Amino acid sequence: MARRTAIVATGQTYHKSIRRDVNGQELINEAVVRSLEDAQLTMDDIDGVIIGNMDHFEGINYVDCWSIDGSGGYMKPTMKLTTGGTTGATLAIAGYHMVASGMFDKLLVIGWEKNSESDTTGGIITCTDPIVERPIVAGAISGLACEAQAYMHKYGATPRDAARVSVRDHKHGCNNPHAHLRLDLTIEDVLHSPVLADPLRLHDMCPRTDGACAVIFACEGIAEKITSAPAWVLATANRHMFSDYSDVVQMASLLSMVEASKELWGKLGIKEPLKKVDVIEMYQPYSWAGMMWIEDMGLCKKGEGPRLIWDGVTDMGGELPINPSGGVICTNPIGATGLIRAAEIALQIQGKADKRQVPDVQLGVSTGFGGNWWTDMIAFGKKKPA
Amino acid sequence: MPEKKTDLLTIHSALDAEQPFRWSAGRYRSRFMQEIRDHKRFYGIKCPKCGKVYVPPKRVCGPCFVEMDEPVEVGPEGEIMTFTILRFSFVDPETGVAKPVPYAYGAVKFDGADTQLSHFIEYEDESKLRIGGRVRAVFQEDRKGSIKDIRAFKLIE
Amino acid sequence: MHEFWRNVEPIIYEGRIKVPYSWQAGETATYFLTRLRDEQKIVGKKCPKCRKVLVPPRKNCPFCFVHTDAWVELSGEGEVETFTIVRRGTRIQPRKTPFAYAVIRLDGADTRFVHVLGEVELGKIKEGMRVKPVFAQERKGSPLDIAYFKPVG
Amino acid sequence: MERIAIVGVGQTKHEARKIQDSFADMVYEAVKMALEDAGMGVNQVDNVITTSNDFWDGRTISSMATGDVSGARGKNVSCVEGDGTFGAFYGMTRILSGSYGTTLVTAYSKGSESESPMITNAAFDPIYMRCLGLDLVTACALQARRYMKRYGITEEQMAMISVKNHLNALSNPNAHLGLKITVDDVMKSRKVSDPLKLLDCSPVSDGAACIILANEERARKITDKPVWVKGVSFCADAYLLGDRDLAECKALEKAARKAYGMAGIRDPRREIDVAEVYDAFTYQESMWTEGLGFCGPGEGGKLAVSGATAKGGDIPVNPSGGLLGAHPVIAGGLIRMVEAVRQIRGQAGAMQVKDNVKIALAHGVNGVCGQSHCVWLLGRNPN
Repeated sequence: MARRTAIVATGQTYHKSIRRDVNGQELINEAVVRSLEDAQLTMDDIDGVIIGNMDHFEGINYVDCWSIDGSGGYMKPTMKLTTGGTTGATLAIAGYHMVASGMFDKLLVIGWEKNSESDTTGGIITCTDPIVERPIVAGAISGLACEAQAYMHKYGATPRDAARVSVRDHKHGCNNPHAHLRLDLTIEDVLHSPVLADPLRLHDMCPRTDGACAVIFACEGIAEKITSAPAWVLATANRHMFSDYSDVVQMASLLSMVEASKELWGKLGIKEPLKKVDVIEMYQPYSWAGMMWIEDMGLCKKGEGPRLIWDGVTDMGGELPINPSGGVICTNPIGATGLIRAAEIALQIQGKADKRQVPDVQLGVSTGFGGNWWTDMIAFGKKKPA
Repeated sequence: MPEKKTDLLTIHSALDAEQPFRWSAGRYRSRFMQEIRDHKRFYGIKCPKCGKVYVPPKRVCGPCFVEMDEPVEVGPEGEIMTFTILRFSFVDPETGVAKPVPYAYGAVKFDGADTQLSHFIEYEDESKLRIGGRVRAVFQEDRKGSIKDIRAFKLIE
Repeated sequence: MHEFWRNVEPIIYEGRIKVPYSWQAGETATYFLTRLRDEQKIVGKKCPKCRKVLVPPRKNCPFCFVHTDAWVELSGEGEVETFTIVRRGTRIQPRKTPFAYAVIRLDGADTRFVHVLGEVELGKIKEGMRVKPVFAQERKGSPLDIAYFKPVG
Repeated sequence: MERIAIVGVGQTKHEARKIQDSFADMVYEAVKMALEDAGMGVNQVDNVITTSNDFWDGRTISSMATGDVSGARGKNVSCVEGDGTFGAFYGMTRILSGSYGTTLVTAYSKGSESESPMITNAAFDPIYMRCLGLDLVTACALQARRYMKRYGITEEQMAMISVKNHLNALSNPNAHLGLKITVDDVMKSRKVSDPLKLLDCSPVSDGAACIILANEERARKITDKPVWVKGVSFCADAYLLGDRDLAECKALEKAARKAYGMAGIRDPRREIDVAEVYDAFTYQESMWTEGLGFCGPGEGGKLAVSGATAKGGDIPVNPSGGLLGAHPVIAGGLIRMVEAVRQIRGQAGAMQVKDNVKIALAHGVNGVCGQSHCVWLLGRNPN
């Protein structure tokens, strides 16, 4: 029978645009040490290490082997997973399966990126097909801009609506000491920031960040000894469809979110996620996604996203706060970002989110985004699943 | 720790450092690009199960997980499904140099195709660019069997 | 297979990945590399738990997962533990073939140091040979500030 | 541990260069073969694990290229970056976690499309090591000399491994480099980095492999020849070359010990009927047979010339020809598992070591000089 599995501890670096004082292994070590302190464990207690980042941002091959100096994986099972932007969520999902399977009792899961070490857009472009797409593609930003244009065209949303999402997340980010950006922006600040690719402006976009996140997964029986409030994994779902960018036809809605959320809510028996879910940490690399993808997630009907945002439903204090940590618009060390989302939900469930704590969180969801408009979702609960 | 605070070192990759590759386009994309190079024509491939026409063509229809075979000529005209105008320059990993801006980039669905080929869109007047706009490919004079044989798509007035 | 897709002249795209990288050395590696550059000295760092002197130095000991503390200055001399004479050249090697890489046990260090041998008759290299570093004229804070190790005496 | 079985296997013909195939075309062949082997439709696959390497493919998010052809559409999917044996481990835990009944695992590489010294040089630390220009071959040459000098193993003994594996590869229709050669041919082959000569080194090939795992209940419905997972473990040693004694493989010893413990194996030499190990170079087969406990430390050379590891020997090693016979990089370890399954099923044709193979070992490696090892024990009977 599957073993119930929980996140019992988390550790994050203080994410910054550049960490000149540490190399990649030392950045990883910082997060790992903090997670061990949070769990009151030592590296000897850890049975295995899984780690992920995106290779071409640091230009290091076989990172599972290279990272041993910082990850603590010496003479332990060590493995690397990578799936682009969704890497962090892929790692969290792997953390769940590896422990629930009985093969590990206490597993250390690490996501990291030092985006300052390369030109991020130049690096991300290498994800495209080298023959048909790469010679002409214009980076992740252009793809997102095309999606926003299609949504604007179909549902009449405006850059001002998008700015409201950005203002929300920047405000939330001010409560998060780990956030890379902590700017209390106004709608006008966002609208007047330089346009990168129509209709996206600078403050609609996420920054480039150096950061690492380490999370410890443990099985039932051990999790309860490590923490009084394990964040139990209730369900996971992901879709990484479309091998070719030319297939990503549905530009005004995120098809992978539609499919993954349908599976996740089905597994949880939830008909109305807006009512049942207490907090969401969404991998939302740009403001427009904050309106579009919550529709695809089933929080409201298509085209109603902007209204939900303007009504404050997703603000702190609203019915369903989204991105209390400030989210990806405040912090984006790409390989760690999906795992930071899971870690932040664990902090919410454990009541350890300090100034960004949403009161009485019973059910939280973290997501991952990346690749050819892929989506990963994980649901965490305070109550141990039956 | 070090007595005097030296400024922290950064190790730079050599200027000419690069990883060379020789990627095979594969049978389906090779034929696609030869048709563009030799006849300025566009070909997709049709799924026997769901009827979807993929441009560029490939071996397997993802949703149906079946092998495809039937070539279908598409275009020459198409429709802008979505687009953007790039105003921010970045390093192009092919050349290691920043690409000059502004330029338009968008997804074009050929008449008869079900997927969309993304490419540059050339324009004189920015305001004329819109979703649904009708376009036609403009070709390089000297074509070499690369996706860049299409110089860009241009709006049909 | 439809005739259209048969005996197609395979198109090959000769491309490259040319992303500029700038790796931050961090405080520990900066100290090691600047001592090479400025004082032609090889330093290691000691782990308080296993008492190993790590060369090159690391901020935390990979074996014990604790922070290293004491800096240790080494004479730079050592002995060859193993070596290889490289015959097939590649674009990224620092010297023309044939040349030798060696794993060197530096006096006072507990981990081995890998570098290039120079000013040596390749046929004469053998395990246990005593070697010492020869520093480059022009040094810029890189492991290649040591041009090579050559036999002692 | 709930019982898990391999119910389907597939692999392409591995070649120097598959110039007509894209990554997707190549992987689809292996996936189609594995589904046909298992008699399964793609809708019976509950989830998919691809294994690939962004550096070798020249494409970050390399999993993007082969997701659809691995049958991932509409399914949960993930990607392990490293040897296929590591991907298969994660694929197995996705079943043991109770989330899925079957997992399809793919692994592939096109070694012909990049310059391998550049790709493997990128595995060295960018601050301390990369500028030295080392790559997998020159680093392994350091290991070869250290190991052979420590135990007095000769180049001629290692050449026997090359003779054996290239000969075995002749009877393997999927192999890239079957050759009928002598020790003398090996000794006279072009020097690459002493003591490694051309015929001591595995080629770099294009190819793909696929296996399908299932829990016991599904396995018994799918096939009457399930191959059971008896034990599996993986382990990583220190990273910098100088942080290890290159003559030792402690990580392999630890992984093997754990996997043998799970499989209830006390005397590996006697209880294992056939082993497919990761012979990227001749000296590595010798070292890994020691790490796996088939002989004592330093006795790999004697074992190689004793005939014990030949097809008719008491511990046949790499009857498929191993990596020396075909080395599509990331698929290297998964192909070992495919060959182990065929031996247990008695379907290895001219490579079959004997008809009643009960226990087979498959082994994969990540990193330089065998830093990280994954050991699988597969068996004919569930208990």
